[in-house]
Amino acid sequence: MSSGRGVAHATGGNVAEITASSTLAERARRLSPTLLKDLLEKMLLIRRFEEKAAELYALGKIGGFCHLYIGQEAVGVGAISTLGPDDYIFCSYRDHGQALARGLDPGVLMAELCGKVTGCSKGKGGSMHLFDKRLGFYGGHAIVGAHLPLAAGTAFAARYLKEPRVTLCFFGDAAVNIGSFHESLNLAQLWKLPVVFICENNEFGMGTPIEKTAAIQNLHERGGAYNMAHAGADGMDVLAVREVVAEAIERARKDSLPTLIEAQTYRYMGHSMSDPTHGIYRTKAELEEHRKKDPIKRFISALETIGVATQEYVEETDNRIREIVEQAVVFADQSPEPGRDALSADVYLP
Amino acid sequence: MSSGRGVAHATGGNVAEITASSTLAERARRLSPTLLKDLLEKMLLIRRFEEKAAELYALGKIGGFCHLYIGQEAVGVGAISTLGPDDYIFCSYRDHGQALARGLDPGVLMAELCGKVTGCSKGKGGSMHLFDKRLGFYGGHAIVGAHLPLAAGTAFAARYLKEPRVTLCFFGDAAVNIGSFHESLNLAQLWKLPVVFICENNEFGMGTPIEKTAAIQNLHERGGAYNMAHAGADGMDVLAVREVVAEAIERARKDSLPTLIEAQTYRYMGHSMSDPTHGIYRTKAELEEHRKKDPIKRFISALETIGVATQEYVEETDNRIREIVEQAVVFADQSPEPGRDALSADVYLP
Amino acid sequence: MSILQYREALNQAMREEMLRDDRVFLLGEEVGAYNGAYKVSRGLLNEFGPERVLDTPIAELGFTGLAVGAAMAGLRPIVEVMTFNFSILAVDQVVNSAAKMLYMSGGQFGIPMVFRGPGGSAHQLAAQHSQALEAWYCHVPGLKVVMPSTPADAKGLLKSAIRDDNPVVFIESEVLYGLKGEVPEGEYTVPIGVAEIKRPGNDVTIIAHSKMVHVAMEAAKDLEAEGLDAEVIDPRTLRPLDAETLVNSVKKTNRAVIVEEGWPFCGVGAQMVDIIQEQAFDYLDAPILRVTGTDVPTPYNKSLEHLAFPDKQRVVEAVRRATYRN
Amino acid sequence: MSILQYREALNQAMREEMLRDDRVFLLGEEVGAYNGAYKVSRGLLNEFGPERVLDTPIAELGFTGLAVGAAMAGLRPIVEVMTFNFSILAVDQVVNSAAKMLYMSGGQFGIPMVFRGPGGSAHQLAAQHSQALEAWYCHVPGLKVVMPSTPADAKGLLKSAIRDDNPVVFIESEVLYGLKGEVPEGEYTVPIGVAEIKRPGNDVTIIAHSKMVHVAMEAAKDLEAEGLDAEVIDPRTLRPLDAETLVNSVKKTNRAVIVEEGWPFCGVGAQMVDIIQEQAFDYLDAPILRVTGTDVPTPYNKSLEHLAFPDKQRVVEAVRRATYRN
Ligand SMILES: Cc1ncc(C[n+]2csc(CCOP(=O)(O)OP(=O)(O)O)c2C)c(N)n1
Ligand SMILES: Cc1ncc(C[n+]2csc(CCOP(=O)(O)OP(=O)(O)O)c2C)c(N)n1
Ligand SMILES: [Mg+2]
Ligand SMILES: [Mg+2]
Repeated sequence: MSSGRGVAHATGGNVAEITASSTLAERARRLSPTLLKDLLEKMLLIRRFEEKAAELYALGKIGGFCHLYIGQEAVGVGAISTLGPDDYIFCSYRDHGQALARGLDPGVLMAELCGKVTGCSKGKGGSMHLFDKRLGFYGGHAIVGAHLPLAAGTAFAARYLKEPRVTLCFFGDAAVNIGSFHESLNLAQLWKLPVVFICENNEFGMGTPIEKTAAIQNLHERGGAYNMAHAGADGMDVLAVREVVAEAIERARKDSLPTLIEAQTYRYMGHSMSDPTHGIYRTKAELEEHRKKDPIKRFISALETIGVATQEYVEETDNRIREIVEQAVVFADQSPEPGRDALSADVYLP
Repeated sequence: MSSGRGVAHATGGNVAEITASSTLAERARRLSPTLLKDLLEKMLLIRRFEEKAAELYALGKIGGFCHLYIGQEAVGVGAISTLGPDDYIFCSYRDHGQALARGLDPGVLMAELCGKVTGCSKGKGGSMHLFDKRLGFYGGHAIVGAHLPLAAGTAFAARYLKEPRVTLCFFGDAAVNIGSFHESLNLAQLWKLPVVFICENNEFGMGTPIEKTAAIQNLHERGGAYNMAHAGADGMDVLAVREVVAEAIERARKDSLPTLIEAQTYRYMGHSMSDPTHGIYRTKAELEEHRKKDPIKRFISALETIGVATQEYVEETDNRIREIVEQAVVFADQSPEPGRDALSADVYLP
Repeated sequence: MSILQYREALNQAMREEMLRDDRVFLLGEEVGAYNGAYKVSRGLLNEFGPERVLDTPIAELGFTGLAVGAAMAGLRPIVEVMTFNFSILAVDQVVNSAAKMLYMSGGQFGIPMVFRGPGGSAHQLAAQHSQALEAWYCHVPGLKVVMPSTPADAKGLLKSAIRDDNPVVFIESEVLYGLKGEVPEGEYTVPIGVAEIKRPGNDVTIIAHSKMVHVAMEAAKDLEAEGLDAEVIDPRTLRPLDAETLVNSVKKTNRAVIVEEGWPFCGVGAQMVDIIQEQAFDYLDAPILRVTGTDVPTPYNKSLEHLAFPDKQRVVEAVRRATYRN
Repeated sequence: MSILQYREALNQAMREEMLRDDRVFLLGEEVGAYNGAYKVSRGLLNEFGPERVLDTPIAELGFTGLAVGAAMAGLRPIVEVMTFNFSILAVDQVVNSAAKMLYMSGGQFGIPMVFRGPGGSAHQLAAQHSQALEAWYCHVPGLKVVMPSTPADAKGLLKSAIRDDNPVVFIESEVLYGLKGEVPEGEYTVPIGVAEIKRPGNDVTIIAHSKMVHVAMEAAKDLEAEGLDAEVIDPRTLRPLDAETLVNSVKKTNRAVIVEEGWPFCGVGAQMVDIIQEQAFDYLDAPILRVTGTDVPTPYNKSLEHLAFPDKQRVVEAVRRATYRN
């Protein structure tokens, strides 16, 4: 990763190579067991939560568009693990994973998905519009690309107010083709804003492979058009994501400079719950092939290798997390719906 | 200029170096006197026409926003000299020069500026909206960046209809920061459209120097973000522009591939007739310095050097052109205004 | 007659027009390989190939502008916006390029383009994915705005729109895509600019478009039970509006209720009120009433969402008020 | 009282609010070094420095979105759009982010932002640079829309807009920038949502906003000579509209003429008609008439342009028709 005059270049042209130099286990050895376990738990929580969300969607308890994060857990968890408590996060509509990684209570999240008044957006936002101001979780935005300028905006505010807060902004691969990506990156570099743009390249925008829509191979190289530091990361490797993002966060915090990161990942489910997991745009075999690189399995086996986790520990943890998710459903189920008054509330502040 | 995998690079990083290798006179020697004289005449015509337009604006005969092309003549004339009769041209609101370079009758143009029914847009478009379908002159568009997708569109149509027509699209330096620049270039490269995007870098968007708004040094390098061939050209050298554009036109015509060109030029007048020529954003000295590199003077001295033009020839030509411009004013003056019916005509086709 | 879904009717219209005229092509997100986000373009890529059915990047402004340029060069593009929510990103090209090109070029460049996709609310799609923006497009001279409510109209009007030499904003309804209805066999079109009286009646005129037509028809049935004979009119085209049919109906019934899904302030209904009160002032026995979407961004919660849009009950109540039966 | 130009009044409002509250900042094209395309921000860069007065790239969508994000983090941005024509490029951020954020976040994120600049036509700026888009913004819940017609209102309303915790679309008029008028000395504000009766009268109510107020006032003077006593009302804020003042006036005069520069179909006047006919139906002695911009893109030619917009004569004629004097 480098910046400077002319077109900046990533350390590796191809994101797959980036973390090839050292294995996941070796890198894990350098970190504290507490941290490693926390990363694992967060990824597991997201996985189990999303599986349950899929069930509730099938039951009709969750409605609308619901975009699951299964397969991409390492990106959200790795990236968010680098933040301080005052930092800002922006997401697209595919936002459950990042919200949980940030520490949003699973019950409050499930309640939002079920449209309950106890939800983080009082049941008025739903799956695509999760917000939690105290957590610095600034949404949940459903117009592709539209939250990139917002993220530049909180970064601007931090600089303006001389606060050491950094903004982390997640978006999909297909968002790199829309105008506001371009306008936001230019503004961020021009005004030296402390923001990290992280593109979760899960290979598809709905049913269209990214090669069919972006006239460039490595998406992060688009940073070069703005002289912006940029890098790729293996998005199926939670520590790789953490490392690359940590460097970018430091650049933002210390030098007030933005970075564009591309995390290569994969989505296991359909684009949203209304779409098939495979069939038209990818084969079942292809999907299965990717599932073998599962970020959670890979991380567990690394932790087992270095003796931080045993099989029993993992099982026990998984059970505990499943129970947390069950309780989240109970909380959501038992929570009341917003009252009629809610319809016309929150349109204007007094 | 090169294309290919990864980020493409220009032959020279800095556009000023591009044509330093051989002098204007040497390059002129390789071309026919007829062509050279035609280029000179076109540039002179634009210069004299624009001077007259400024007078008519001061007299209130021309109204609205009127953006003059004085100083930039080499770009329009050099670039358009490479086109065939069926090719398409798109411009921003700063479009008089290109219209004349394309062969629009000066009287018809002046009539349009004066809002007369004999104008190329029947007096309904005005300075910013010149159109002439038969000349392939597809406007005259006043929303910054908005005509880039239109240009991709005619290029698309040419490919669709298997016609060997190429589209040439002029825009200003400040347009490289708007979303539709990004979306258009991506689409053009992705779909291999025969279009040449030519950015006339006159150093300013209204009163703001381009360094203050674009987070990159050489604007044409933004082509790299789309794997698009790109190049700089000395926009004060009509032959340099012609050469670089000719190569791009060939790439478009033969290989159906787009190019992004940046022509380094300078505007002598204010942004529009409502703006001062200097004072806030540039000094008079700076302006005078640039006037010394005048593209017309430079070209005349090259032609004199190689014996294609004498001082008498130039004077005589200039007088002839001044007379043409006078006649254009007479034509405009004597032309009728559109009738009342014109107000509600041309809103819908039957 | 055959029974078709609304989406199939639209699909047939595009297919027939593409067969009829080589210059017609379709572009948009997911319209090709994926057969369309709502499967309206199913099979078209297969039949017409990737030169005529193009999957675009997510770049509404860019690909809509590209379509306008293609239209300037003689093609007849159909632009599918995945939903009209995203049309907001493209609106500059629709308004500033498509709608004005003919005028500002002094009549040289017509833009025969159809800009289509689903508008309005669906099911719990929340604030950014549920809005009825037809009033915006109706505001703009140079555009035509068409909103069919049945499979037959969907087919006939889309064919007319594709053949029209002007830019046509064609707003479908996501919740009607599965609606079945009779569609005439063989070649036929429905003219743009002509309203349809869906149900003749004498006591009150109910005007509704798109999915609200069905709400109005249900309300009319309930009202019949109360002894109120409502005339229901579907304008089908909002711009140019068939004012004559609306005004004539009100001259007969002397009362009107206008139903629309969009927000109240400066909605399409307001314009209809303006026209009716001006042209049928002396015939009106009561103020014209409107039933509209609630003046709020759309909530996610199902019950709130339900409250946010007109339903049969609200239409019935408005009619009662308009006929002083409350 | 001091005599100020409309643009000076706006400048004072921004300056005073920037002095009063550190969180207020200004961004837009040419607002800094160039002092604003229309010199409304003159001197502000000098006084407040480049951290608080920012020249942006031409990227309306991006910098407006940036402002919304800054507002989420506690700042109070003023976004200058060079003209409202270019606001179309930013409209997604205004509608989908600014207007809906409070609602979809369940009340967590208010957006205290002012989105301002000149709207409407000026002199021969042609189709893409002359349009009055207020009806679009008025359509959207979550926004407030303010359009001052005098220097005093410009100052007082802009100060209120900057202090408002909601997104305010503040549409100025390019042709009024040079207008001089009395402005109270010292600290004062004009409340959002309150209309002003510019001229009391008994025979007809003329409602007009922004530069049309002046056209209406001239017409009222001419009408006086004909023995017609017109009441002229300037709503000043279009959303929320002070319906009460409008309706009460019509209840007194029994007749109304609404003047606006924008296009007729789904314009702001249509909504006023809707409200008045509903709330003052029994008081109306004639249909409410509208005088609007012509339903065409704006032509460049001066005489055509003149025909395209309301003038005194057309208002006078409408009043004559509304009072059955023709
Ligand atoms: C401007 C806009 N256009 C279209 C859509 C519809 N849409 C929602 S998600 C999506 C695909 C986005 O893909 P990507 O950016 O790769 O993110 P992913 O869903 O893979 O996380 C599309 C086309 C939208 N929400 N916004
Ligand atoms: C989208 C948009 N924003 C703002 C403007 C106002 N405007 C007109 S020209 C201009 C400067 C453009 O500069 P540049 O692209 O460098 O072209 P030049 O005028 O130098 O030829 C601006 C800001 C506009 N026309 N369109
Ligand atoms: Mg994706
Ligand atoms: Mg420039």
